[in-house]
Amino acid sequence: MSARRSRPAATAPAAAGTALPAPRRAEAAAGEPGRGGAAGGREHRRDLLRRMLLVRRFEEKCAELYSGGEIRGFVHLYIGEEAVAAGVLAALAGEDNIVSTYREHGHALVRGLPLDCVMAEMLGKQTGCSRGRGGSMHLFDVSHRFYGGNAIVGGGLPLAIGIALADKMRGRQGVTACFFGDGAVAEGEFHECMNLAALWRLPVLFCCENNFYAMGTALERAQAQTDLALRAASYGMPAWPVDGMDVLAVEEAARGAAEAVRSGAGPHFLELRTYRFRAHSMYDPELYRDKAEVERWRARDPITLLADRLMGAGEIADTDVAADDQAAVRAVEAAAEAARAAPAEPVSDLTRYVYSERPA
Amino acid sequence: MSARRSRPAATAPAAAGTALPAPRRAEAAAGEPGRGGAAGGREHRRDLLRRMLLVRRFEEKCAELYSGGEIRGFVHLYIGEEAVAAGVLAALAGEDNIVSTYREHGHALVRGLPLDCVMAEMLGKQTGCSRGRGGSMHLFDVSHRFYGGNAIVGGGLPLAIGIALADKMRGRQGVTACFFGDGAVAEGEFHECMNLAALWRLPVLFCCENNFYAMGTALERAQAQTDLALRAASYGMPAWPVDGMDVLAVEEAARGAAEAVRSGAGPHFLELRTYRFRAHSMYDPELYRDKAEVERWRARDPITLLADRLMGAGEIADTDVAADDQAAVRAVEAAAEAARAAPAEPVSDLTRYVYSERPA
Amino acid sequence: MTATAPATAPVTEITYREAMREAIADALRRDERVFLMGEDVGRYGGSFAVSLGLLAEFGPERIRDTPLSESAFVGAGIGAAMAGMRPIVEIMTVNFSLLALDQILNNAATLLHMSGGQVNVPLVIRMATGAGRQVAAQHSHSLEAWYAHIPGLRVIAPATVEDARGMLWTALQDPDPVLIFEHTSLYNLKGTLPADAGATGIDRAAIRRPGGDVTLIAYGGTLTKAMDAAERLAGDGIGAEVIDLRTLRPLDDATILGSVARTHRAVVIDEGWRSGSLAAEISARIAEQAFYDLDAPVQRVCSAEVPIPYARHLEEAALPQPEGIVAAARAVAG
Amino acid sequence: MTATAPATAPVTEITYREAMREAIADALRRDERVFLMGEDVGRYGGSFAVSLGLLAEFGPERIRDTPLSESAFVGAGIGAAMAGMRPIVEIMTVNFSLLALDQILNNAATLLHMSGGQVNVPLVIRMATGAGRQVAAQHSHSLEAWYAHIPGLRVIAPATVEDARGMLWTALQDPDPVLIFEHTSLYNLKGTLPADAGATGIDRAAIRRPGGDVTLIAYGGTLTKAMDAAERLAGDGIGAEVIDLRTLRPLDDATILGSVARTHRAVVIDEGWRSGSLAAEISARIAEQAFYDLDAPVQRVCSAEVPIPYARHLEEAALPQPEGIVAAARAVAG
Ligand SMILES: Cc1ncc(C[n+]2csc(CCOP(=O)(O)OP(=O)(O)O)c2C)c(N)n1
Ligand SMILES: Cc1ncc(C[n+]2csc(CCOP(=O)(O)OP(=O)(O)O)c2C)c(N)n1
Ligand SMILES: [Mg+2]
Ligand SMILES: [Mg+2]
Repeated sequence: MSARRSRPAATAPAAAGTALPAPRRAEAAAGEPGRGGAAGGREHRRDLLRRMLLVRRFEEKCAELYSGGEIRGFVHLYIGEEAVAAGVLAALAGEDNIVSTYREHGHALVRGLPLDCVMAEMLGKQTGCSRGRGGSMHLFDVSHRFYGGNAIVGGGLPLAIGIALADKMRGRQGVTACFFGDGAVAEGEFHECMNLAALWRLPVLFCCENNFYAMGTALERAQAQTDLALRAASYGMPAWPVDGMDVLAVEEAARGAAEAVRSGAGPHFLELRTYRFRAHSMYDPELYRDKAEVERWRARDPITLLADRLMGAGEIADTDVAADDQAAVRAVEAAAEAARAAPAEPVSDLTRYVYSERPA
Repeated sequence: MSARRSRPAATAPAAAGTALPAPRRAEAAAGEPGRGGAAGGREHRRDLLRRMLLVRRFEEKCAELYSGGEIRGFVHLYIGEEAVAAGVLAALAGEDNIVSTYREHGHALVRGLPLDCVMAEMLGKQTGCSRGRGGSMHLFDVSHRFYGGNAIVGGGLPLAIGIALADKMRGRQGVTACFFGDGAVAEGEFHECMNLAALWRLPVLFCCENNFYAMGTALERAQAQTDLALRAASYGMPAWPVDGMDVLAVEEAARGAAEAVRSGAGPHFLELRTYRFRAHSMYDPELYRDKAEVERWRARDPITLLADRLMGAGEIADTDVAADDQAAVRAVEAAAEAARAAPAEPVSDLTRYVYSERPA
Repeated sequence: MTATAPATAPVTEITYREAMREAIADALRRDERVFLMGEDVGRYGGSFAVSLGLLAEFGPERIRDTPLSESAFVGAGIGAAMAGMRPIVEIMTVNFSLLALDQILNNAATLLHMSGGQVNVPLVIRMATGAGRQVAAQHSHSLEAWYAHIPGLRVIAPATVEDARGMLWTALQDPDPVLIFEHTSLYNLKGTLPADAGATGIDRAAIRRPGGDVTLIAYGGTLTKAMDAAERLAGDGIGAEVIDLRTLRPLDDATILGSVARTHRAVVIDEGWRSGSLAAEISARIAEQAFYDLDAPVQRVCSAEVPIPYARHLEEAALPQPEGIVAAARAVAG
Repeated sequence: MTATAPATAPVTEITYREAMREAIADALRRDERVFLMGEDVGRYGGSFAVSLGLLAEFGPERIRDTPLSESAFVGAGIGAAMAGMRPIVEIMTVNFSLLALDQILNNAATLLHMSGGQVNVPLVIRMATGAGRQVAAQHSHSLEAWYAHIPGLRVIAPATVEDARGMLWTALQDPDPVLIFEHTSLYNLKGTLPADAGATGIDRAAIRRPGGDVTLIAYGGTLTKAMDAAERLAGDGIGAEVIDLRTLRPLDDATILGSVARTHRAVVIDEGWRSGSLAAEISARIAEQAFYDLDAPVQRVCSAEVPIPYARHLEEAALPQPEGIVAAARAVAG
């Protein structure tokens, strides 16, 4: 794990790899996506690979369906960044809350939202996790404490603060993980939320997905201070940069930070250095970066990195990887078929859910 | 001057007391309020005293007129903070721009806005510097490059950035001094503006008037990081805390910083530690601080501090102080009389200046 | 929802400010999920002294002072509501609510629909509104019309002591976000309340004075002006019915149209700037739904289209006044 | 202000996007005080590709990419305008403009009045607006009505290629802040322009199609829908006159009322939510000023009062459509 950047007096991060204390582990169903399972074990590492493969294949399918006109609107693919979702969410428990962005397919799937519901939402179907009203940018599943994609850059941060405040006031255990991009760091809301979280010592785990671009704006053209962990540390909260292409490093860092948050040490911040391999959204001529840069990052594809490592260590064989990959492909295909076959919300229900339905 | 808090690579502050280079000094009319005059000289120091006395007596008169119902609305007195305006503005030249807050009487007067116009504005008269439309919180005088009071906390910061950007793009010499309180530091706009100014290396001198309270909210209950110079330095700009009760220290720090800004070294930040001796605005039971604290600060009244120092050094006699004070009182009284006698804007002109008047 | 207590209970004199404070204190006592959060609500006692004294009784967790971070603390209120609390967020005045408008529109009002019915936001946001105290352009806004434009919100404006006491609890029972606008001119308004005064409805407009010749429609800070105008009109033999809207979204069309069906004439009084005012919506609705009832075009008495100036005489001229209401009523009734 | 070039000049086919780009490039060439600033206007080429290629010609100082800091860069535009520049600030879409609304209302629109006439803000703010591309609730707003409510602003909405090319320069000559709303559905609209096309006026509405039976009033993204409806109505023998508002503040009452005086019937089409829409203001004005001209109540065709949903069929149902316009026109004309 990289050097800690917090200013003095902040609580030391929990030792890497600390096991979850019993009560929380009891809550988590082993092997379920989004739960740690046997942290550190071989099967767990293979699970991480499976989750990343699922996200990758899902995203590729989305791109295909988008070209075919079955998915529309804005779609932001997570390809290249899978290790972040897989690593961070492996360190969280069912009691924890997630707040995400418009680039949230990966978070939703790894958290364990049913694949069918997520795919159906992409197609705007009634069986979608947001009943077709949200689409790609607004996946929700309260039963998984997944409080949504948010299409306003920075817009989810105050929600995360508030959820954490409620947990704290109610004496409820629970970490609120808040994902956002490097671009969000420039927004005023980022500052207000860092300060508030630190001031009130709220149980928030800030997960900054630094993919070095906000649309076409490179980090160094947006930030006077490009060391984002240092920026966060300036609020007096522990903050680390993490290799966001290495899922094991991400999980380790997230586990330590989540433990600390859970133990009452106040908010923690992870700067997850990653890269998006594809366009910002579906239309984007990518004038702002050169192919060589993209290739350099592709060489550190998080899925290949982990697969090679596990194969190198003899934990799995290449046939295992292929089998897992095919399983992911099949699952995604089945979900797409199911979504196609699913019913649309009737137009007569257009104005439902603007206000809550009350008993008559 | 206190220790410099900037991170590495920032330009070193200009040596304290550096004389203004010739072209700018030529522009400044000696002895005129708001211009440096002979920096460092005895007469200059007495001028600083005179300016602070003028502000003090003006503010006291405002309080009196407010009780009498002649001034209305929101009025925020500057009593106790006079050294900040007097010191900072002494370091600026006529070509420089000022953006201020709703607590701006002191800045306006020291900058050299005609006393009569400022007083008339307080009374809502046609002869007021904003033709009676602005009142206490919205003093403007473009001829003095005084771009207003602003009643939205943090609302002036982006304007200052923009004025500085225009100067930079036009190749115009000029520092934009932007005043704001400690409370504004929590606003999102503060963050956005610090970043933008640092990123674009804009010629802004940020003057944070840290009086340790935002209305009734003490700094430590508003900020996770109460060292505001350190907060600013985290954007990579040179930043110092300054004893805001010591007008000579303020001037020295401001002069150094303004020189650096002027020389192209990008934005600089002064945290001016001061205290307001009176209520936040006219109605305020001051439940949030105890009398002893106020008394401790009053013991460092910036006017007494300077007067004692000059008398101790034998630069002036107590009769000089009394004479200057009486001159201030008389000037303020005369301004109040003139304002009373001044005409009101006719109601038929109510909708003037909503849009510019165009040649028919 | 409790009905207003019977008139037999002992009656006390109370200001609008005190009634609001009572309502907050009562809610804090009755429901431990309720807390008050905003700038200077605690140690300072509230910028309009509404929450004065509450810190002592409820402590700093539940009377929670915030830094000057409107977007963050309003958004935090939304998040806390999502997670099971019942926050009352105070935005010091509507003028500063612009800094939180993205959170209010894009999160509070939208989450339920966007999530296909999953995410409720049982949040109450209170804010002071309006001009009339010579606080000039940046501090004198009346932006109720903007908020009343937003689907997903309920917007209410208590204009009486009874409503100041009664609307909050009902708002807190609502599973969706409710915005409460308190006109600053009302805080010192005195009225009487039964000692056991309770919740009032937040769905319907109220007829504050019956009359047969013209309907005056007002809300919040303009209600007293409309009542004043009605009194003057009575002197001229014109019977003005005064409607207090109470709820600005959804509008209570039935009460408005019912009155216009009787009087055939209407004047809408609204402190917002005329173009794009809430008065425009009401005027359009009356014309749409009661076109053939109307004997004269609906009149609007609104603020002049000018940033509100500081000088007293200019400010007075910019705002709706009883004289203007009387003139408009005479014009339609004449 | 130059008039549109005579029709003798050679004519080229051009999209709305290209016309807007030409207008920006032209302004940058003609006035060195002009610069374009906003998120991704430079290297990315503009999120709607409006500014594609301008960086190469004008460089990063004048095609200035900003961080995601809406309040700061809009406010910086205001400050730069105060200090002698002529900034064109692009807010990527109206949805994000809420984050800058305080700066727009409390500074841009207010400084001139508040300073007693001293501080001019010759700023142009452009933003994309509207729904129709399945981008869901947070990205589909039509908030023109809010901005048209603000004294001190001028608000315009080019709906044709000619106006996309011509309105910007005129807006830049205005000493006061001008907001330009560009409906995203228009960027691919094709039209013809004389090669030497120049500035157009920004004061008056335009009658895009004459007709004697009913007036259809539209702007921005609803103009094509109104034209489409007029065509269908013509098939039924109903002559619909179509007004393109062009300027939303101030509204061109004369053109609107003149048309209604001829047709005696009006339908206002507006993509904003119905309650508190710009359509409400127009409806109220017509009723106020042309009450006795009207043969039927003014109708509004607006968006359903719902956060715009993602699914295509739901989104279509939520927005004004030609069918609805035809139905409304038949109802008033029938
Ligand atoms: C407030 C706001 N401004 C602008 C946009 C348009 N926009 C959408 S995504 C994006 C880039 C965000 O970059 P970053 O936060 O780094 O996230 P990434 O897309 O790289 O994951 C922009 C500018 C928006 N959605 N919200
Ligand atoms: C955005 C905004 N929020 C709230 C207010 C109300 N208000 C006016 S002054 C003030 C305190 C500001 O404190 P600070 O910035 O420290 O300046 P000081 O008054 O101490 O000089 C507050 C909360 C405001 N004017 N603007
Ligand atoms: Mg990014
Ligand atoms: Mg302060």
